[in-house]
Amino acid sequence: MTKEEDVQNELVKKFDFLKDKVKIQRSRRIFADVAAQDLRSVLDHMIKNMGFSFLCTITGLDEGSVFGVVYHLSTKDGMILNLKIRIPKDKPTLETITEYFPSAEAYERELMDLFGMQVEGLPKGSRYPLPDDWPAGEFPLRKGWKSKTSKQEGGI
Amino acid sequence: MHKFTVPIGPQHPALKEPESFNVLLSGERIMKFSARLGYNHRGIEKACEERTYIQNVYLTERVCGICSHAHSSCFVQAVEEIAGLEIPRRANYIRTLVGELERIHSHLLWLGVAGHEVGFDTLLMYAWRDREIVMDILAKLTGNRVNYGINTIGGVRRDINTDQIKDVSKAVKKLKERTEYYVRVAKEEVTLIKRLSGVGVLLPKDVLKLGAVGPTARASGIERDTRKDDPYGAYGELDFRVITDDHNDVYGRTLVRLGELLESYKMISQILENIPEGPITVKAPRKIPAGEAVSRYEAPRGENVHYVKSNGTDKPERVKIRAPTLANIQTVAKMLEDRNLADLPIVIAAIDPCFSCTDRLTLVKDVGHGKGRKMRWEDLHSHSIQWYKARGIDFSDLNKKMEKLLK
Amino acid sequence: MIRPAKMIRQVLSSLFKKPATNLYPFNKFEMPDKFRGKIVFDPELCVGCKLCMKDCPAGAINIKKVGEKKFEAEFDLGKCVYCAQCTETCFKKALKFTGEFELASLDREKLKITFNAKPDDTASK
Amino acid sequence: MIGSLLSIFIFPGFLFLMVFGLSAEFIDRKLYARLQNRVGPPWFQPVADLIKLFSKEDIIPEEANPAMFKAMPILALTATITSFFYIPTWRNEALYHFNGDLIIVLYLLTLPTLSYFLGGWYSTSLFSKIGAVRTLTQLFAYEVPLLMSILAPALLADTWSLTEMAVFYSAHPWYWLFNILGFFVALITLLGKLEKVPFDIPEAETEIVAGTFTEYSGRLLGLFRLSMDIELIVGASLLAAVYMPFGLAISPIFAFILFLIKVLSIVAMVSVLRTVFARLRIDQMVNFCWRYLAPFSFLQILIILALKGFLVR
Repeated sequence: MTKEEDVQNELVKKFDFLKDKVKIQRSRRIFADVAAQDLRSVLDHMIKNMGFSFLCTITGLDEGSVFGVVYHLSTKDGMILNLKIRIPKDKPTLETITEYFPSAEAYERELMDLFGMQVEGLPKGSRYPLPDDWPAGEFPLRKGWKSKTSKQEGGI
Repeated sequence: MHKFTVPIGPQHPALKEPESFNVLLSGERIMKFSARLGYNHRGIEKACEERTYIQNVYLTERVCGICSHAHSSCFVQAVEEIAGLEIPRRANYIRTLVGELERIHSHLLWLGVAGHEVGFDTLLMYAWRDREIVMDILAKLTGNRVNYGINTIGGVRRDINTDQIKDVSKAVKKLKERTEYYVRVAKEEVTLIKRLSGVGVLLPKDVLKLGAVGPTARASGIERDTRKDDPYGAYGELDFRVITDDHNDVYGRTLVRLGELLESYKMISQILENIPEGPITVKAPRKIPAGEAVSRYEAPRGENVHYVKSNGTDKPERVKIRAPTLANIQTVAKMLEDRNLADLPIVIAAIDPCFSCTDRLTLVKDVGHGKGRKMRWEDLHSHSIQWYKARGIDFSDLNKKMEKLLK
Repeated sequence: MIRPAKMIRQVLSSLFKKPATNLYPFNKFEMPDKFRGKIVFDPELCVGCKLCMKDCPAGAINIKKVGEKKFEAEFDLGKCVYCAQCTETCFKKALKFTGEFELASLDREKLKITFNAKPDDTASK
Repeated sequence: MIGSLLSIFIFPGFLFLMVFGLSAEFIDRKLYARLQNRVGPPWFQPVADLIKLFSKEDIIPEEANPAMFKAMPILALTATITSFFYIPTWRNEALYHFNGDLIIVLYLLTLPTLSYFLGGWYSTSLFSKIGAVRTLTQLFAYEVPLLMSILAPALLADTWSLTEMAVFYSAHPWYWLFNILGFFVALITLLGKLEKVPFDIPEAETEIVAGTFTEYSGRLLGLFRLSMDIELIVGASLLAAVYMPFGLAISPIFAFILFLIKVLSIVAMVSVLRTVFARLRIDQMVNFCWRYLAPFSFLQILIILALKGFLVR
């Protein structure tokens, strides 16, 4: 029974709503779809008892009608657990996880700047990565947004 | 003591790339330190979504000038994992060889920059003179000194013949002797040790909490190296030691980087001895089937994480690039609490920040291109505002402030 | 053991060695043979499939049809990143890379090179 | 009157010092480059820098006090040049000498450091303020060892005048060997006075841009650079006069060449030291000076006092 299956069984045993949602893609890679409201409990359990003590990064996805947010957690010996949650586009609110990982602040600010999601509980700080005079309401990484650089200036 | 805030950057001789730090000083001691990033943000993740996979290999190579092979290999591994391609062993060996050569040139470059930050320009001149040896080898192997372009989806683009192998081993022997000299200098030069030790202290528990990666974490005793934990390329078949150090400060990071150089030489000679025969590439489809993958690569500065999601077309749906410096920059604020201002450049340089890696997305601002007519500052300024207004982005409130200023 | 001026011997010895730097414009440094430099285009071999335009990461190449089976390539060296992907994509081997890399120029227009097809008489020969 | 005016402005004065200062800067930079295995600048580089700086427009910051801002470079330059007249160079008597000119020379050599401080303070920019404060803290650190190490030979010669010291030492050959320890201490403190690498903390370009000279540009910066070059020459010739007072009585041509060799050898020592050290932090520099330099110079004085007991004049 490889380590990945142990983690999978542990997840399914602890949280029955994850019944068929955990998928092992290859050695050291586990993908799991989690409902947004259960995220904190799964996160708390994985960090405290399963040794997923490093946050690699947080990825934002624009999936047409909903936003996807993937939390990539990794253990000391290289296994990555990718927890994916979906939040509606009209009310894109998230809770911050900076109390587990202070370094998550930069990744969450990226979600706010580039997708327009709202992350509550973030400490005060400068915005990242867009400049201060960036026009409000422009979210570059949304599918509909087209960059306006013409071909001559490096556009394609 | 009277407190005042010293703005450092975005343009500053100590910083090779634009990033801005506000340092609250009382006398010479740093009380508070805040970083504002995003000046070198070029919209690479959005650009990746508009380009095909083949074009993206060269685009991800230009995320950073020093660790270009790291980003392109990380991206190519993710795409190969989604497409289910099994690349030949020889291609893996060549990709790992170029990766280690890049680590050598990046660490030697860092050694020089660290020397310059503490005012030891002789170390800069000698370290960068020896770095030329590895740059010439890379130019001979891959056809270019920096953006090697050796990676393609399904393998590598150039093979390595026997006399190139001889050149590389000769160069590695010379570099090994030079690096041993630098290790002696780092251990015996009193002014260098004085300026590096006890500076930028980062305790092991902070490393875990703040998520530092690479030599910054390994210098605080955390044994975390993606080549060992999550082997990719040919690292599964090479034996090497993960260098850690327990100085927890900039001096420890120097020793860790020098130790890693020596390990890289060992690995390169292993690669050159038992590089397998066989093809160097596998035919890759233009359209990658739908799927997603996370790939990690141990870049010279730390762990690169790439997340690629494909939707069956020949353009990726999402490419997320997390560079090591984004993880390490959070630790600089902790390292600099009540230190001296004089230590600030070396502490920032110690995490070997690469901000072109960190800021990957920016809209390229277009200033307009008349038929070569002479434009004074005012019309150039108003022209750019009109150009933007025509495209629906309006800076009107900024505009009024500027007008008042110019009057 | 720790002592000051550790590099003194190395530093003094390099007084008698040849300096490692060379004065660039006066004595040129030659690049290795397979160095990727400027791309050259041979109009004879081109069949106008435009695959190279699709694969160019910088959108620097532009193939135009100027006559029956005759094509012209317009190259913008200002945008080309010298990755030589087009030389591999072109299955007719109409594009090759040379070792020339000193292409700096003050005017953007000079960077746009057009490899135009041969005039009619020689082509029909 | 004309003779003295000529000697002030032309020969051992301004013109000679400027030419000698620029060539010393060239030798320093060329040696520094060759030590780092580089080709190094052509011979006319310092002159070219000076001409470029003098042709550039000099910008005075809005809040800076223009009078003081302009006056500081001139003060630094004149102080360094006037101190050269009291130093015996190739003849064993200086242009002007009176009992106590040793103190005058040392005082005039601290004036440029004060002018760097005031220049930095009056340009009201953050970086130059920090640089200015650092210049002063560094001044207090190296001033005492420098004074004590120069006092020792004066004590042996029982005089406060450099010229009488030169006369005394040419009358008693080999006495200057007793001051060797003082020479090394003075050489290191000279590095501090000239703000060369181990102690170029006020002008640390990686921390505070250009320290005191951040706001200076054009002619004013050119004057400052010129005064630093001439200070290199004056410091080196002071050390040569105090610690190497041999060969002053031979014919003027050979004495002049010997003087050039002495000064250039000190300049060579400065560049070698500049190559092999990293820049110290200000607190490390201060406690290095008080923990090592001051005791050694004090030891030098003790040696001299003990010797005075035995030597029959």
